[in-house]
Amino acid sequence: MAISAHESVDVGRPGGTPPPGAAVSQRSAWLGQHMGTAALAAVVGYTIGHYVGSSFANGYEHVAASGQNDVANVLALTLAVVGWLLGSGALNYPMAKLVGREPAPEIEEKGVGRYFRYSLDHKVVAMQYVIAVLLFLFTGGLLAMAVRTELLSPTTHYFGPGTYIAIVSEHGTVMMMMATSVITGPIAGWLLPLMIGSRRMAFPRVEAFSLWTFIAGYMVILTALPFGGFPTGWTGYAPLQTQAAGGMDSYLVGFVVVGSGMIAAGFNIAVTIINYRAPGMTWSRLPIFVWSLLAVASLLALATPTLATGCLFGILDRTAQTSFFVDQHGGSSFLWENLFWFFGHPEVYIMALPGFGIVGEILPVFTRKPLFGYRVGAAGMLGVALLSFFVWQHHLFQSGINPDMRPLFMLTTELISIPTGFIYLTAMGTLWKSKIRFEVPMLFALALYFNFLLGGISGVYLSDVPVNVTVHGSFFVMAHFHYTIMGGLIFAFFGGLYFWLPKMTGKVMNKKLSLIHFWMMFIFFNATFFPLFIVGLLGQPRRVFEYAQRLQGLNDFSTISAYLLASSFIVFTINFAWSIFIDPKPAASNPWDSLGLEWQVPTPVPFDNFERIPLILADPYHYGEPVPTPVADLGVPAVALAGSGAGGGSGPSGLSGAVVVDGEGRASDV
Amino acid sequence: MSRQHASTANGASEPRHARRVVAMWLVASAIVDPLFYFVAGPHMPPGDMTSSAAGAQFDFNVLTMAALPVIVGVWIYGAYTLLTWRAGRGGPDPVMTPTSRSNIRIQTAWIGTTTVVVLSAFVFGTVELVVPAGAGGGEGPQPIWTPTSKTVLPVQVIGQQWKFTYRYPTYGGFESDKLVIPNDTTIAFHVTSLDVIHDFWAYQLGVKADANPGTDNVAFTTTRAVGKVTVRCDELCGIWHGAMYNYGEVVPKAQFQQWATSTEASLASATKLLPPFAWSYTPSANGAGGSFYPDNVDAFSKTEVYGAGAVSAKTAASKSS
Amino acid sequence: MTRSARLGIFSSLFAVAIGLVVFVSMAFLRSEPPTVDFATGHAAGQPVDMTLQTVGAVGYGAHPTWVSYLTKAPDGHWSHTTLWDLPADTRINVTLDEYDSGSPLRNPQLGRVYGTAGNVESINGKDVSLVNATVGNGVAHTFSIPTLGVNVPLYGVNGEAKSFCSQPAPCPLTAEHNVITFSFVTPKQTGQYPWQCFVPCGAGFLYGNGGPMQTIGYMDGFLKVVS
Amino acid sequence: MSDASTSTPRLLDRAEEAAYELRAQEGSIWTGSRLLIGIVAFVFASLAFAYFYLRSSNNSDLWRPHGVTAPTMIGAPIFAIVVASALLNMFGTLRMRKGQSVDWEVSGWIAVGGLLLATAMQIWELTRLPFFPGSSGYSSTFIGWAALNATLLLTSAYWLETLLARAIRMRRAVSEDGGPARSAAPPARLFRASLEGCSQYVLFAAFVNLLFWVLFYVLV
Repeated sequence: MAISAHESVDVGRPGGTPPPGAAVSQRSAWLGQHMGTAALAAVVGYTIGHYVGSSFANGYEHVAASGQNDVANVLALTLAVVGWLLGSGALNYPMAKLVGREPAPEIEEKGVGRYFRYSLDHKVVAMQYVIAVLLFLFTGGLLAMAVRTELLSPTTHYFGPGTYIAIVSEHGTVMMMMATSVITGPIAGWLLPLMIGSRRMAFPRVEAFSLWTFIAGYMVILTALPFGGFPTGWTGYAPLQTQAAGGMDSYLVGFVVVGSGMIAAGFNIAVTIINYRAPGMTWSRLPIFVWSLLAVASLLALATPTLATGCLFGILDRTAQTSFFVDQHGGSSFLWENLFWFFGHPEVYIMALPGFGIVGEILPVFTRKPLFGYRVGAAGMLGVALLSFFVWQHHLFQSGINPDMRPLFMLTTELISIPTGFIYLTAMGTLWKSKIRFEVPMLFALALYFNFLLGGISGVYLSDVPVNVTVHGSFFVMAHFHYTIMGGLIFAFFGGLYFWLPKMTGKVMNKKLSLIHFWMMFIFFNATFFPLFIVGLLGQPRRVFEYAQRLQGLNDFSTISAYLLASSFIVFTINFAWSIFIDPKPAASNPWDSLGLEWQVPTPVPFDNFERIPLILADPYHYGEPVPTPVADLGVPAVALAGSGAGGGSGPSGLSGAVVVDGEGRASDV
Repeated sequence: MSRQHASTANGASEPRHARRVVAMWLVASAIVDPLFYFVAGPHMPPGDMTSSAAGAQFDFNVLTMAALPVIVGVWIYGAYTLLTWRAGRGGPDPVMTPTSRSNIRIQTAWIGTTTVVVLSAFVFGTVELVVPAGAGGGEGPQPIWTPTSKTVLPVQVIGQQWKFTYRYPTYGGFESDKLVIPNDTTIAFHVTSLDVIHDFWAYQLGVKADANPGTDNVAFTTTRAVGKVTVRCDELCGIWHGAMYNYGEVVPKAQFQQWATSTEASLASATKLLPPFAWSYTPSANGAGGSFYPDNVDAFSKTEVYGAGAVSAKTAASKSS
Repeated sequence: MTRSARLGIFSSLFAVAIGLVVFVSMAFLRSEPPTVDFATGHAAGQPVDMTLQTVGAVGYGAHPTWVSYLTKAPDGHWSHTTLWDLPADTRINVTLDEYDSGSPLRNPQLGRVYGTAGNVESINGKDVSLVNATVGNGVAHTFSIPTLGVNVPLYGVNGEAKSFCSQPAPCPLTAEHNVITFSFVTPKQTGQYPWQCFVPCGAGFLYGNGGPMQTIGYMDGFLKVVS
Repeated sequence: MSDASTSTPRLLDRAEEAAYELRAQEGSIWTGSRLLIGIVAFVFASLAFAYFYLRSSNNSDLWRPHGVTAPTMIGAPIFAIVVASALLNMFGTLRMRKGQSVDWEVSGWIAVGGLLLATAMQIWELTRLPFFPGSSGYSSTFIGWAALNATLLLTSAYWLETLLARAIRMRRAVSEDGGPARSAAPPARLFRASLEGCSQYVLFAAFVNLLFWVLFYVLV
């Protein structure tokens, strides 16, 4: 057995704890670095960068003629981000390393102040992520309201056309940046170690780095509007990109910044899953959410570098005047399209898969049944992740690139619906002959299946090249990906929040407000986006400020629904502020009677997560057994007995000796 | 196995859930599919004005015929399970059975069915792409799926920020703001751009092709009926992307002939100023009013140039001001 | 901290957020150049006279180096804008003083004059229906309303001329310029009709189509046709 | 529970927990450094894609007009220095495995110097180009390569330097049980795991330099 195997390896200092080595002295809680110093350093960095950029590039002929100094913009933004990291303390350890220092031990921080610091506690980072992600989401949502407002009328305009395009682009980019981290940041950051029985993420500094670059990216992309916006949409197609106003620099730098955060997050998640699973957490016992994270992490780590490189080329085109994307100087307008979509398509699965993972966790709890087809579900996620690297040209079916490859890309794209179908198989199998409790997280999970069905099937139309001729680049596409990303990922995100917030914060959300939020969001989401399928089929291209008069009725219906959809988020915000901050009510330790490992630890979760490294005994889906198999031996009495209808049953630790475990090796043998 | 626990709630024997669901699904599918095909199908976009539009409409309808049973199936299944086994009904707790974790037969059947559906969709899509010569989509400079018709009318579509113009190489290469094409004719649209990427979307024609600078993107279609055509730009190209549309017409052959020859004559003096017709052009990457790239950067290739390179006077002007 | 204190903090944060949103959307995103009103007080059936000028560089404001159109308001003062309220179904007589130097056209098709009365423009008193941009001073800008099928190429001035306008806009009549007149008829259907220049005159931008070419108030605008 | 046979899974005791976590850390460094190579490989794969894409499409006949190349007299030394540094460091690492940590320290410092020199030369080369950045596809991709390569070499040098500095600082603490090369103390074990990954990374950097040396200077 594996346990004996690892007993035999040389144990550094029997009975001792690992010495921290030459530790960097701990900074004072009051005088240390925090968000304020980070912002200050960012401003200083921005000023320096802008000054340097202006001083040597203002004389360039094209800068003098256009009055637009992209060199200064890029330098200012880059140095602002560097300053932000420096001021936050992100670079303390990397710099201390240069003189050979060991990392400081991760000590527990107390108080509200820790949420404003470069914290190494994955639970603090995750809560920072929750706020950051919501900020991102609501900013993008407000921009969406602006977009819908403009589309109230086909010919009279609320915004100028340039402003409108800038708003559309800003909305798309903000939302895409947000969506890459909406689950991997807050929810996975909080829960991944708990779900695999670990006390920490593998690289806490990398975890924190991903958060702070994420926030930096948010601020960088917001500077696009004062810089004049950018007219390319989130896809940033060159050569329009090369021609665009100064806001384009924010887009390019912002994607490099957010991209490095994405790479860091994916890297950390993958390494943690591979190495930090508790003894007994075999691959076949991994919660389905962790499987989805593994798939997502590999996509984040491997697809994002292409985006960052493409953005670097874009920056060089705009500042050093290279010609990567300019045909007349030996470049190619197709090059960006290829680089971007090679990242861009895995990106959309980065946004879909964690949602699948979350609903896969929620469903068994509220049906009191094991997850049906667990292996198929996990295989489906890996299959989607793998296939997503081979489909990017389906975005370019009408572009004139490689027409001979179209059947191939049609095939790979349609093949993705097979592993995606597994997700439905697991859900439908789990629902069969179950006992369904319509709690708020369950409603969100079911809504995902409803929305994603329409989103996924409309994707088949898009993958079919002949039909794609009509629907490509129209509102049909727009409705399609809002159904998959918002209808899938964002619903899963809120489902996950309602599900895990009692554990994360120790407080309960108000149920009535939560239900109002859900029903408003579900109804008006569909009312907003379903008409847009029709609008697209009737010939309205994306990102236009003028459209056919006959489509005004549908557009107005969509706009009004969008306003109501937005108001559902106001309900959420009030609920969140009220229940978590203003008038908190303590939550039970395991309010949903889940068998998941993360629910077996006390609330609030201790700094080290687990008093003892747990011994995993089973997967967390043993519902419907007279005496449910406990998920793990925690070494201490479990805080709650799992399984609502399961009657007695002794505490998990009492059972451990009696359970026969199959012979699979301990997980962390690498 | 599961049935032995199921009858505890009300004493009655467990209904045959699976049969009920399947029966409901079959009935619903048998209703919605023909209903869609015969009632809505003929009106589905983009109509049937051309071969590619009709093809897109047919393909859309076929895909919908396949999709509707899937959607209806999931809905019926979902509604049935949610209503039948909701906790509020006070039914028995589910009990772990050998099949509640996995069921090889169901899983195999599911995978098999989805694979067959997906592969059929692929085969269908490929046939519908290849046989009608690219189905109206842009096929790049060297189309591999070409129409069988011997007489093809080439029309060059030139996108620029922010309008489309149309050149007719077989009529002296005149350039028009309006797209006019003859009925019952196979048209080859040669789509190109003078600056950034645009996309030529002739909605009623079922034609869509990106306009890339320096690239000739060819799309074929065969007109079948006369009528108005809306052309929109379908790739974000800057501030006036939303206003980059115009209208065209499919007219009877004789009328087209008359229009083309008279326009050729009336535009003759303007046509002389145009660069000689070419399948793609290499516009200067620099604008009229001063350069993006310095002027001494390498000369361009020998393909036809829209816009001359002489910008020095203009540069001087903008400098002096 | 008491519950009401926390409530107070969150309410004020919420209020600040809403205030910020309103400010950004109203004061920043909706800011645009002023609209010159040619419609109010217009007698039905009478033509509207409109005077414009194009300059090689505005000389002031956020983008002093950009080319621009300017509009003379009915009260006689020059306004840096391209937005006009115009009465529907009315003949507009445009007098345009062109102060910028010209160049060849990217698409020489735009040398044709069309959509104006008689499909001609008058350049310094001479009726012209086609401008060859490769000879003489070339074309500086065009005045084009794509949705109404109007296109007027604006013949350029000699950029080397001694009296070439090099002062902040508006340029004086003493500077080298071409006087271009034409007229067109506004449509019956009210609404906002985009108009633009088709000469890639955004200096220092790729393809010359950035900057002023993509900014309302410089080389783009709207005819706001009102009843 | 404590008397369970070794074949029965049971909780780890405190000492085993420490060992377990140390092994997890070591494993993380191992996995992480390989994944890092994968990440960087995708960066340079994107560059290679751009290279081949622009080269094969040769738009406006401007892939590489007039046969200009970047100055070989600068490019060749950069390539040679990087490969030599990587091999030297690899040699040092092998000696380290045999317990000769001083050998590695010497070769490592030389390698750091080499990598920094190569970085500086790569940047300096940008000021010595016989072409304008936007004059051709070749010129553009070359600028992209120079920027990426300078970053790659700098990060390699950084990683190696941190390890060398750590080895010095650690020397006294672990001198009793065999020094950094042999010590069973957790910091030493993590150090060796990191060194293993770093050496692979530097070798990878050398491989990337070899590949693009061929593309930009040889196969023109």
